[in-house]
Amino acid sequence: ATSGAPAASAAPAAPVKGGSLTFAADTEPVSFDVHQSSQDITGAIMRNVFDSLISLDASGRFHPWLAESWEAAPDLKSYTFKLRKDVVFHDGTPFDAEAVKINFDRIHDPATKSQLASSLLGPYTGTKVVDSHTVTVEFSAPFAPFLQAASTAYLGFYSPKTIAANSAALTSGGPVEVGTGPFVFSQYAKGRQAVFTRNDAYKWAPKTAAHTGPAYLDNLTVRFLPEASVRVGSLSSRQIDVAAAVPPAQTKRIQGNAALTVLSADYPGGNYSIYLNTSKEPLNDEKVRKAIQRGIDIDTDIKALYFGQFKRAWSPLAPTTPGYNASLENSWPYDPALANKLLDEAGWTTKDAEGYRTKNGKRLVIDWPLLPAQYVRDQRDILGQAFQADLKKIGVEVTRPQADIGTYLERVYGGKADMADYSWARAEPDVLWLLLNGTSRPQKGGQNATFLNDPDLTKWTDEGRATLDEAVRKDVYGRTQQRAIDLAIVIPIYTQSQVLGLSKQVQGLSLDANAWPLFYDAWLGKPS
Amino acid sequence: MRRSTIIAGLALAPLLAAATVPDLLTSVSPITIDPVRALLPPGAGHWFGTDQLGRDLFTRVVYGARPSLLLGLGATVLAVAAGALIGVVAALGGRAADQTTMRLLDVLLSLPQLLLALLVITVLGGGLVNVVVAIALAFTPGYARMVRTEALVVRRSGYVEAAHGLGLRPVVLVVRHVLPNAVGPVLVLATVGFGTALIAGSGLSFLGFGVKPPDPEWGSMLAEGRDFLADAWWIGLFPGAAITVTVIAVNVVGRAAQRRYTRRTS
Amino acid sequence: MTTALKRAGAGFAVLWGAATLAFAALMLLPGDPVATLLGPATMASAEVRDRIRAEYGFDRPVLVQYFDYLGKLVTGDLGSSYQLQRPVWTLITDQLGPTAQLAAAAVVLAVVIAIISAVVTAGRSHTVRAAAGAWELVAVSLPSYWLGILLLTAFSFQLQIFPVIGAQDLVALVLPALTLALPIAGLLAQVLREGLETALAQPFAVTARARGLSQLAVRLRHALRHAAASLATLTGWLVGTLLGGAVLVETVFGRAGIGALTLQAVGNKDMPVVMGVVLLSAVVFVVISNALDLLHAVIDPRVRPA
Amino acid sequence: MIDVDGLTVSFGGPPAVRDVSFQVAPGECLAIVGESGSGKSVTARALVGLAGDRATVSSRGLTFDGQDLSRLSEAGWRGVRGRRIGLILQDALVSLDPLRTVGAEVTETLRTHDVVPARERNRRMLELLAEAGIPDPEHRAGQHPHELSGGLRQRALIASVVAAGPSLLVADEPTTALDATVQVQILDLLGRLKEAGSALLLISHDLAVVSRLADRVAVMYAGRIVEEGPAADLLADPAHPYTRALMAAVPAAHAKGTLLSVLHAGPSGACAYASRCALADDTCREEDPPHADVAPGRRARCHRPFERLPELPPVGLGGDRKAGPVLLSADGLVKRFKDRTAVDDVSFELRAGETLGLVGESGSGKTTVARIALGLLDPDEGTVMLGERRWSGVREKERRPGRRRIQAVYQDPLGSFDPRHSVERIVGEAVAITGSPRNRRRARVIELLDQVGLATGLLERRPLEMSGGQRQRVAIARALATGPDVLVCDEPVSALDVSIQAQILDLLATLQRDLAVAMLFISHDLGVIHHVSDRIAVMKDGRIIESGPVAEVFGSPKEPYTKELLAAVPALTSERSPR
Ligand SMILES: Nc1ncnc2c1ncn2[C@@H]1O[C@H](COP(=O)(O)OP(=O)(O)OP(=O)(O)O)[C@@H](O)[C@H]1O
Ligand SMILES: Nc1ncnc2c1ncn2[C@@H]1O[C@H](COP(=O)(O)OP(=O)(O)OP(=O)(O)O)[C@@H](O)[C@H]1O
Ligand SMILES: [Mg+2]
Ligand SMILES: [Mg+2]
Repeated sequence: ATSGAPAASAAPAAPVKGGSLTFAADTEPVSFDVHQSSQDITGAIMRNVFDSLISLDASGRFHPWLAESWEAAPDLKSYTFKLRKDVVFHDGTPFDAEAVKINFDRIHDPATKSQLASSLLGPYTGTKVVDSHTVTVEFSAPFAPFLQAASTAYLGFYSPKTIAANSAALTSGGPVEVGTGPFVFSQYAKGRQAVFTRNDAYKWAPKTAAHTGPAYLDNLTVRFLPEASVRVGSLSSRQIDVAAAVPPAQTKRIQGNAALTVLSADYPGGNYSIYLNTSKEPLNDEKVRKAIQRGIDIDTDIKALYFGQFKRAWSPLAPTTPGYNASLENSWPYDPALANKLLDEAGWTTKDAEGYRTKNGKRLVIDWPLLPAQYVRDQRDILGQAFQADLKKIGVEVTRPQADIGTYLERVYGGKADMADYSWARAEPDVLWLLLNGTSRPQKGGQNATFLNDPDLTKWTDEGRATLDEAVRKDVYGRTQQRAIDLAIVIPIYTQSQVLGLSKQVQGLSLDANAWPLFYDAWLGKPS
Repeated sequence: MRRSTIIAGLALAPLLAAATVPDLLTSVSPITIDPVRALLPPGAGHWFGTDQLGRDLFTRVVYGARPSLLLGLGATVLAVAAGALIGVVAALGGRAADQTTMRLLDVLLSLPQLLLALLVITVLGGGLVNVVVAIALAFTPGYARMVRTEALVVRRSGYVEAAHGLGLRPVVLVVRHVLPNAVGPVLVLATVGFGTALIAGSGLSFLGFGVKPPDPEWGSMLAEGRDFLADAWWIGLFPGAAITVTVIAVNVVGRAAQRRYTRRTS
Repeated sequence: MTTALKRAGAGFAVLWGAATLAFAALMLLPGDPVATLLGPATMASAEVRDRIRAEYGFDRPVLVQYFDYLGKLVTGDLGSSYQLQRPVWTLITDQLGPTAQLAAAAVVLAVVIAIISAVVTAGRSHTVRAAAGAWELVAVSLPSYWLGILLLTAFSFQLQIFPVIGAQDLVALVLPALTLALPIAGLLAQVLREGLETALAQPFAVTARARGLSQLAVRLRHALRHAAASLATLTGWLVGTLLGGAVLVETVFGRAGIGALTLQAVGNKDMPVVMGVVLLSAVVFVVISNALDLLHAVIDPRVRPA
Repeated sequence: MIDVDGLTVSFGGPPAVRDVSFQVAPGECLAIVGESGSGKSVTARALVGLAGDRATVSSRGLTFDGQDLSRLSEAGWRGVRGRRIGLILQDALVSLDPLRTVGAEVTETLRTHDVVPARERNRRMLELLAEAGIPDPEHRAGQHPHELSGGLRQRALIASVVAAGPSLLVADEPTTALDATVQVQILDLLGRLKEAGSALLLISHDLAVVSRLADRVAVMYAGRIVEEGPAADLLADPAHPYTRALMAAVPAAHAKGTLLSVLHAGPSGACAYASRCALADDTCREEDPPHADVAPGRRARCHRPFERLPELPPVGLGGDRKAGPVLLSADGLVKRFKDRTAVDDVSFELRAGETLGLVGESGSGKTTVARIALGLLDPDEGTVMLGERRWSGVREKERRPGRRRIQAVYQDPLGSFDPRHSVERIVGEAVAITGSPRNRRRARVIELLDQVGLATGLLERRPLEMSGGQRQRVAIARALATGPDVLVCDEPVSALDVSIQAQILDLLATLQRDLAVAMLFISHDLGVIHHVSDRIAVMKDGRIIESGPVAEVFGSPKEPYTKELLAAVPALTSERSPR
């Protein structure tokens, strides 16, 4: 997998203006309100409509965008942004300091029911309008991850007019989504497609973009095609130009087609990992956790299922995330013998008729709930079956009850399940705070499904978010990753990868730091 | 007996064997993975090929018979039992009881069976048992109405009147004449209903509400194979074929039973 | 007049029953609806959760909620989706189009296939009837989700005759409609053929032939109308089940529509949407069954009120 | 006109029609008679090429007006059917398409054969209906068959059949399902058509109907014509024993106390009738008789034509019985259903050993009276007494012990049996009521079966596996099982063939003689009623309008309605008429 490289590296022809591009997404946003939604897809699609204060490049550096410049207070408790003066919303409203305040306040307002954006704002206390084009965003505690947060579409800006008129309706997409971005959200048909048209007034592209001025494409259509086979099939028959989330099994097929190509990038942030619930039997025993960590043949399973398309993960953090600890690689390979030994030591010595280990007459059972089918991505349910088979070999039974999402959340975040699996994409090591900090308790909306409040982990992740010093961050995050593996509270599985299938006719398409396609620079060449 | 009935009966035999003693038909375990041999096409070693984890599809289809048949059978038995009870009570329990149950049934019958099942799933959640309950509930109103209609016909029939004229007590009358004759034809119809229940149950499984992995079930196997349609058609072919063949065989046998029954009783 | 009133009354009774059933399901729902409302991977705080609880009135007594719900129903307010936070009414009306299109295409296809098959094969030689019986049997035994997969594999992936997407154009409708139609066509053909054969064996059919009418004329002019009565009843029932079938077919073909909406709602315990779909089905049922009663009276003078 | 030579039709098995030959001339009526299943209808249908897809039809010659029909193509047949040969189907009441108006059916014939120009079709259709004797044809033409009475339907059907003016009319049982009064009118209508020059092929199982219209008669038995000749001669002096049996089996011709049936079973032989023939000898069993001339103009297929059957033995009840005590009495019964009064002020008495015949047209309330008498229905007014016991308006609990004293035999024995039960269980259930110990039940069932003339081999049979006659015998056995004083027989023989009918009537008579049960016997068939009853009551619209000893009511009816009923009875034009 390559990262962020523009597609179609052949002879760079001059970009062509015009044309319509159809992009097939695998999921459909439940809510289009970027301030409210927690879905990746919402950010990915709405990126075309919303600009951010600053932009983040693939190497983790920040560049001006709607803010010409910015400055962090030394205590990292406030950030001041100087805004561009020539920016206007799609509805003609000028973009100014007041707009920033209105938007951030809206995110912070509980009535918005924000599920992600408000956490990106962290300990937000308010926005001060310094002058018409200068704002200061203030926090109650040092908050280093804010810059990265400010570069995401979730902290994008709605026209104050539309917030005033349509605040409740912003969830449902369509022309009410008034932003400053290169495309205007012109039409939405649920279950089918969202249509975007070029914003001809656009002239505030970030430095990270390949060109300035309006986008090349007249129209961008996003089709919602949840079936992978349907996405790939329609790409092959050229009914769409770009397909998201091409399953690894099908990439070969696309590569074999002369008119098509594959563009991929690893997602930054939290790898797809299994989190072990340390608050209850039997995983409160570190030996058992370790046994499970080492008793899964992750390499083989990943290779079989993903054909090498997804990289096997060694750390809870993805390699493309700043602060990634590469020394973990190959440090805890598959070792069934060790796993068996650890289980013996933990007292799970006897075996029952079906070959499962028992202790005091109780079978070693791990309860690992399965998400409802429509939330299952990348065939993780099948991968889970492979893990079940692996663990059976060392005498561990894994049960996978499947229920609705409410029940699932209750089990997993209520601490009733033994294991939970998820990934958390974000181009910022602060995800480790979310995933492992002792105060990031699921009961309170956190994401730490290990239910462990390890003083070290908590301390380090707190320190990481309170500094912008690269060296300090590298150190604390590196140690955090190491300790999480040592404690065997997390079993990293693979690094998720955005795999786009696209027609070679599509030029200039790139993937941003979050591994999402950017359509601003894209254009359509001659049909091949 | 017709030739088609015999063939159908013969087709059912291995299915029943698969459902009861799967280990006789295959020596491999349905959940043992072998990632190295993933996605092998059908061939000598693997008659139906292998799936994405290298599991032998033949074995999985064989082992999938039990939950799949159980879905159809459990749901049908439950539905017929509940339907018979409701139907007989409605038909013999007096006007008020009849009116109430009929209005209730009207409501349930106004909804597509799959939707009714999905409503139950929404409340109960997925899983084999819940799917059986959901399908049973969805099919119960139909059976209840059939039994009621039959019971009303039987109640007004000459032989019930004749038995009444003999001076039989009402309890004897119901147990000896009304019940068997009202439920009998419905039972025969239920063999065909079994096929429908199997399709519906596997359908729910296909939608992801059924059997929990990694246990094989035909509907969920189909769902798992969907991403591989373009490259590994066999994953999507055999489980579906198993459902279809089962339903065809059951339908043929059921219709033969129906013919026999009609020949004997009307 | 009174029959019309009675009919309307019965229709409303069914609708009210369906509404109550849906509400009962809502109340029986275990777990916290707020969790459902928020969906997976949520970071909402307890404060937000309480706010939502109060907003939806989950904290009120059941009866109050019930009458409030009925009251809103009467005014056409189906509530808002937990998950999508949009009015159920808009969601359903938005999704009705593609499903109605699919269902209509399937019904037409099924009826046409069934009529052709039945008229051509009814009362013919043993071999012809056995062949007809065989195809009908296979058709009714086919799970639509498998049939869809087969058709997709064959015609879209291998032969690339039909596109796999494109809900808008007619071509893309062919495979899904066929998938939905084929099992129904099998059943209809069966019933129609039996109806035709029964009718053809009736003295009036022989009388018609004794009058000098040709085989085909007797089939079309006399027998078909008799078979049509049972066909109409069955078709009506099938239209109802199409909604169920749409759930599967829309999933297989990745199409938008009521089926996909329902499935999404069921998976998320998004009760307002599920309830809305239940009501929709009940309405469709009431409308169709009344229409069919009228149609039946047109076809068969014996059931006309004197 | 039509000349049929050696017609044979088979449906895969043994031929249903074998080597049948006959001719019909214009203005002539040939009647084919025979019992059910003898092949009459198949013959009729074969004449228009509609014997069915599964039928194999062959003949030495089948010519109509000199045209060879046996070589016709399907299109050719279409020109013959309706246009030159009209067929009135056996099932008259369902031979019109129930979904179309009767006018449309008549018009269809006119259009198919383009009889009159399109714009005159309607006028001609109305004319035809009028000619067929339908009053107010404008109104009737727009009605559907279910809105018409049986008689009107039959007329409309005839109108549609004769619309294209066929020169041969084939009428298959044109009067069977109709009320007696209507029967006469339809026969008159056919008679007029014959006089107008049509050739008429009349098919019936009823010799009485035939005698009214036929010039010549052919008797069919087992697919063959066994006797034929001029109607008058043949009916006066039948040559074939089967014809004789057919005539003798008409109950109307016998007074109570004589046996109707001939119960002889013999080994099957070459003469198809040998096994049923009282006269059969070795020749009959070894050699198939040829169809030979037996008298001028008459042929029969018999080795011993014209030989007399032995006289039927009298049952011995005669008319000289003393009336016993009153077993069942009804006083002022009234029963109303929603919109009509089904039974209106009905009173009667029934004494031990006697039979009260209840006669009346369909819907007159006979069955309702029977159900009240049986205690299955409570009257709205009036009382029923069973012996000394009050029988109506009491609780079922009080009634239950008395139930065994009054039992019923229904018109439809099949429907009165639990279809899953064997004969042993059916009769056994009734035996069990009497409190007979379990181990003796089987013996008692066998005894009862023997009493009604059934073999032990039937014990395991289910209702569907028996013939109509056998079923009715089982029903009688069940009724007798409780040792009743009163038998209520509601149309017990209406669904049966004449010959079987005769056997059952004989059985009932014998049983009454032996057991001295009282019978309430219901029938719409005056012949049957006349044969079995001591006294009769005539019902009309729920009321008994006339009652008295059978000879009195039949001999000098007082009510106009009774007279009309009696006049409508098709009787053999021979000295055997009851009058
Ligand atoms: N379509 C058919 N297929 C097979 N057998 C038939 C068919 N039609 C008639 N038969 C048989 O042919 C024989 C003669 O039947 P047909 O209808 O001519 O009797 P029928 O004399 O008209 O009797 P009925 O008085 O009851 O009308 C019967 O044994 C009958 O079962
Ligand atoms: N259970 C009932 N409910 C309503 N009406 C009834 C019922 N039983 C009989 N009737 C009506 O009462 C009248 C007399 O019916 P009944 O059966 O006694 O006539 P019947 O003389 O036996 O006629 P048939 O000769 O046709 O048997 C009919 O008009 C019938 O429709
Ligand atoms: Mg006949
Ligand atoms: Mg009657």
